[in-house]
Amino acid sequence: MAIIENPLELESGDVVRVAERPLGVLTRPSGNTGWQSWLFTVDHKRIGIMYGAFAMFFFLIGGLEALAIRLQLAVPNGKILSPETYNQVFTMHGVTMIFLVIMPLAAAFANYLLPLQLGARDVAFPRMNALSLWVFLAGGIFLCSSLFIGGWFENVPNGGWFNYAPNSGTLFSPTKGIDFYAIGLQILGIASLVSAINLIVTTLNMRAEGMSLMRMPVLSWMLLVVQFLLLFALPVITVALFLLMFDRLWGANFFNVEMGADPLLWQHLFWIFGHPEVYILILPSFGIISEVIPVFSRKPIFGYSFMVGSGIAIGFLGWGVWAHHMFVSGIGPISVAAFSVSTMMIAVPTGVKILNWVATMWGGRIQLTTAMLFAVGVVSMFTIGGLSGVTHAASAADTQQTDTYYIVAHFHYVIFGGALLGIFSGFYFWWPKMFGYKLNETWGKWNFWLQIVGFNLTFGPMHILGLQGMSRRIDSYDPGYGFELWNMVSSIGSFVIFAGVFIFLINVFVSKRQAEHLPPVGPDPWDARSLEWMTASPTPEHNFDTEIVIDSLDHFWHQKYGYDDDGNVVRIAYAEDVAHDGSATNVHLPSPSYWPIVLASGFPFVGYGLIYNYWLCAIGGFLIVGAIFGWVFEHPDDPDAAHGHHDDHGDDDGHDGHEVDEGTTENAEADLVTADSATDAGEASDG
Amino acid sequence: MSEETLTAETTKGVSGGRPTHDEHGHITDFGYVKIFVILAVITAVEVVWSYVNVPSYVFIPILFLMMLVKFYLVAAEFMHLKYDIKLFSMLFVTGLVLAGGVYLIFLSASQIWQSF
Amino acid sequence: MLTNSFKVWGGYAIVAYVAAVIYGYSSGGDIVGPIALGYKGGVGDHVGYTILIGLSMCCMVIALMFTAFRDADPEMAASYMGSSSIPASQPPVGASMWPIAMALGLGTVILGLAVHPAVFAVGIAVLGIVALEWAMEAWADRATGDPVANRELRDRIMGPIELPLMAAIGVAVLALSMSRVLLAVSVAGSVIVASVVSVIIFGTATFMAIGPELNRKIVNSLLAFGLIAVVGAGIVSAVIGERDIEPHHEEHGEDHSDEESLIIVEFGS
Amino acid sequence: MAEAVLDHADAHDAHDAHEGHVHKTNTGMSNNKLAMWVFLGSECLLFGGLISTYLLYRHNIQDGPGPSEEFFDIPFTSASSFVLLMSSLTMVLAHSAAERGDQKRLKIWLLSTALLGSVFVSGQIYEFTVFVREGLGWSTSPFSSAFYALTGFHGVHVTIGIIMLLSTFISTLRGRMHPGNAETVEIVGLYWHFVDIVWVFIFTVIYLAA
Repeated sequence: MAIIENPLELESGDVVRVAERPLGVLTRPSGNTGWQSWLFTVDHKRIGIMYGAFAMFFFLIGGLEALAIRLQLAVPNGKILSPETYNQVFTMHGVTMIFLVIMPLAAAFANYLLPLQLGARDVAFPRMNALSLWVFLAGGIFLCSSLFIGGWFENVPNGGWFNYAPNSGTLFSPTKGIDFYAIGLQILGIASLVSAINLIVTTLNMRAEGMSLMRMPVLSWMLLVVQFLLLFALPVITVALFLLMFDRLWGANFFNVEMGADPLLWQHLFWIFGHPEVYILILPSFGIISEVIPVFSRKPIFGYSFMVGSGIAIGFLGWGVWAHHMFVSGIGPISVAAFSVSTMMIAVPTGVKILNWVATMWGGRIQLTTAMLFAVGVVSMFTIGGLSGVTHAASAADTQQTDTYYIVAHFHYVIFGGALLGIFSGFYFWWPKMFGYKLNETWGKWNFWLQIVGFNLTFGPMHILGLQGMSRRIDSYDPGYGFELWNMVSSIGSFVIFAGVFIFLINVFVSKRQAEHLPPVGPDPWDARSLEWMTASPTPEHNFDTEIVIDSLDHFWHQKYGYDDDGNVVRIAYAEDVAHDGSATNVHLPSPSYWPIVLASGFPFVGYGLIYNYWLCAIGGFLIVGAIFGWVFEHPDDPDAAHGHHDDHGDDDGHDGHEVDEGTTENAEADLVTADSATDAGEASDG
Repeated sequence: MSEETLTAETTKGVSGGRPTHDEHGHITDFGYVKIFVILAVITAVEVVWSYVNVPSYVFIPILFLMMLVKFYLVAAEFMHLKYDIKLFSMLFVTGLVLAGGVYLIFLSASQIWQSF
Repeated sequence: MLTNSFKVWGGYAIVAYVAAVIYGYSSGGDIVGPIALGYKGGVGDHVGYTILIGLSMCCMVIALMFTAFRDADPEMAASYMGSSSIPASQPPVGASMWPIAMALGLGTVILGLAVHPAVFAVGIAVLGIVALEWAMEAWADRATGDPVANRELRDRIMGPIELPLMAAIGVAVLALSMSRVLLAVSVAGSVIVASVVSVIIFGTATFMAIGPELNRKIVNSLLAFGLIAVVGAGIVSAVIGERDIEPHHEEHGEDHSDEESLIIVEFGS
Repeated sequence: MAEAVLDHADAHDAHDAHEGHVHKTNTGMSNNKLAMWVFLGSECLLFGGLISTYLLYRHNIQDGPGPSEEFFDIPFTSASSFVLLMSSLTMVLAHSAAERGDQKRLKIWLLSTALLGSVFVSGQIYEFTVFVREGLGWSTSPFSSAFYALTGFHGVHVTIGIIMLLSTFISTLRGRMHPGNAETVEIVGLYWHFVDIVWVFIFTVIYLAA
């Protein structure tokens, strides 16, 4: 509001109009370079990359916490962490790895790949997509800030990731740690719910012409199942967290056993959410390797419809097994028997998947690239984790195993060996699509072998420790129980894993340097099958140059290969000829927006406010409500770019100056609206 | 009022531009009123029924039956599930069935039915 | 150089300071205290004194800012634009309701000091809203030379704030007034009141929807009348107070009638 | 609650659509409406959880009053239920008017829906106050906590609905609503009817079955 923004009518009669944009906040931001292009972007690809980057940051935090745990347990009577700190560290390790690493890494792939695999320009609600990213970041920062707010390791969640009642009440957990847990997960839940709604609508409504549901790649299918699981599971944990919050902040009686409350209420609600959550973590990885394995076996996926069907079956059955986490909590013999049976049933669709992957590789011309190595790693490691899982389904055995290191071993084989290795496979596979260069294979193989060896060194011995009777979550153990050797092995293994992850980070930078001397990777470096390879690498902002019409499963592959008279597969075209070169310029894309990040910034205020001072809630609430209404009334495009009040003034109102300033180079592309392209990307313009 | 003149001019164009809505033959405003009357009558019967002294194995099922009818009428008619695409019904019913399923199992495992 | 804007705002600051001193003295302080900002001696009523001194400080800061940045200074503007002549005056602005609203707010604040902290808080809230709206309007009226564009600018900024605020205040006023009425009347009366009010709402709406075309003025006055009736009834009922509600004795004869503690328990503070 | 706020944004996304354009989608339905239905599917699990919590703690009344016919004011709650049902009718009439492009009746029905909703909310404030006076505090027993949490969640949903309705109403007054955007009204309506059927459930299960 400095003077230069005021219009001045000089006596000469000239109208000096210097305030073309009197307040920048009121127009949609523009420009696709610099930090603003990331902060205010609604582009699903940039959002996906940021999801990945933030998740990797949290991965390092969670990894350091894991190393602290292993250092503490390396020798008997470890003195590195106090019992209180140990509780906080293992809780934060679990919460971070589940909610801030694996889920957002899956979201990174979902955001980046889902619209591409469906042949869409963007997701259904681009602004809501940005919102879920920033709310996730806000929730992650909120949760991790508990490490230092009110003093280092004073107010950190310390009830384990499942945070059983009544231990979570103010009586037994008087610090503010559990409050951070309850509110932090609530914020993260909002992010996931928004994202789930968005991606479900995208999948159901925005597929390219001819892309029927049964022509979608397996990854898209698995992501759809995951979004439905999120959609229906999150409200359950939301209820549980609200009740916990009411108990802790305002003295309600939901988990107050003194007033006769039932602590199993928390366990039920938590695990009704918690078991679908397990599949939320693993299914994206299943999808990823279902893309990787066919490409590097040079064969189509074996039993596509079984692959899809078993994914859906896992999604449904996942709702009926939650009480197997509660076999020793006294839920009664009928419940135990019923849940025991239903849990064993879920091994069937999972087994179908494993057999299909093996059958896909069977007889194929296998290329052991790093991505493929990781994928094979998933198949084998997950099988181990799945088999130890079946031993829990037998309730008699489970009674012996509950709360021992056997459980820790099992779920690390599933989540690390299944989910995380799959995500690394995805990194190596899609890195050229995302960034335009391949990751180095030599470093990649070091990365893989260190990780897989370190992983088995770390978690393999835990099976033995668990069966020997070492209970989980103890901060130290006495010598003489036979725990020393395997704990030491396990701790050494954890540092090998750390070296493997470190090599991955080195690889990113080394490969980027090397790529400067290599030819560009082209649209299709792996000779792959699905639609995302049908456009340039890195993906141009508008995804595809023209609308694609799909006529079969693996449409892109069928563009490249045909059959000769003898029925043999022959190449009929090169990828470069079929794929788009990303040169289209007249594509109308949704404008960036300030509101998602403004809206998301309100949530931590509300969170801190609930814990410390309600006035902060007012600030947060103002940000959230104001941003929602600002969002609602935001013009679908920059109003000054195409229409708006300036038009009333005739031609001499300085409008041209704005055009020269803003519309010169890159974003001319985004601003140009042509009649027909407005309709094809128009779906994306609303969110 | 300038909006109204605007409306009069554009109404035709608008309904013409939204063909999906007219094909389904929405019920008329009078139809909505009729459904409301049915709902109101059921609610009145429910309230009266709650004062009638019958054993709970008769009382509860009939009460729930009336509730379900109301539930169905609002969802099917007021929320247009009957006239919209099947997908909407599927989404909603999936939510209802999942909720009913898991929570009934949970409540059964907690043995609360003895108190009814 | 003292600009015009400095003189205006400086004047406001002095007036507010004098008012503070007078208020502080008249509400029970000695004479030195209010002049010395309470450094020596009492200032009388703290809240009112603090507000007036705060007002004075704000005016002073604004005055200094205008001097420092030369904002709203036509000569400066002309020299900045490289023109030798002073710009013509701004186009006249439209009617503004904010002065009246501000007077109302100030009145409420003063009334609140005398009557009840809640009234005081309402007054402060009104003043806050007025300050925001007035500042925005003052800015928007002069943003461009075109009143229509100015209006649109204002709406674009204020819409997101006004709309939820208006809606929330609307719900709060209606629900609070209605619930006061329901609490004041008897048990049977509450059922009757709720039914009658909703039937009136529905009936009026039906009449307006299917009946003859009503004059806009009639509709507006009808709505205004309804609002005043509900709010008035709410205030009257609040003054009358709630009917006697017996604590529910089910099994035990325990006494729960300590209302204060129950409210505290209810809101859990 | 936060989800409901967000869906508000959804509902109003319809503002953003280019006027008159109906975009081609796989289902033939707009993204906004589909998103609302997806969201409502998720809300079923939310209210399911709260209702189950209530059912679990129904008889856990400690020293306080419990759910019984003489404790609940059935006549008043029945009147409240009628009010909410009536608001569903006015809502659907508003939608019908919006589809015809009838701005006048749209405004009438939107406002009356919001007003009826406010009557319902005031009834809930009244009821809560009476219960507190009668000795049922928030912390009195697991039953009281569960009862207030469930009905309070519903009340917050209603309030958010009223704010959505009033915002739509004011937008209509200001001429921001294009006649082609009947869908915004429809989506707000879906939310509103959902809140109504949740009350149909709560009324029967909590009040009448007590």
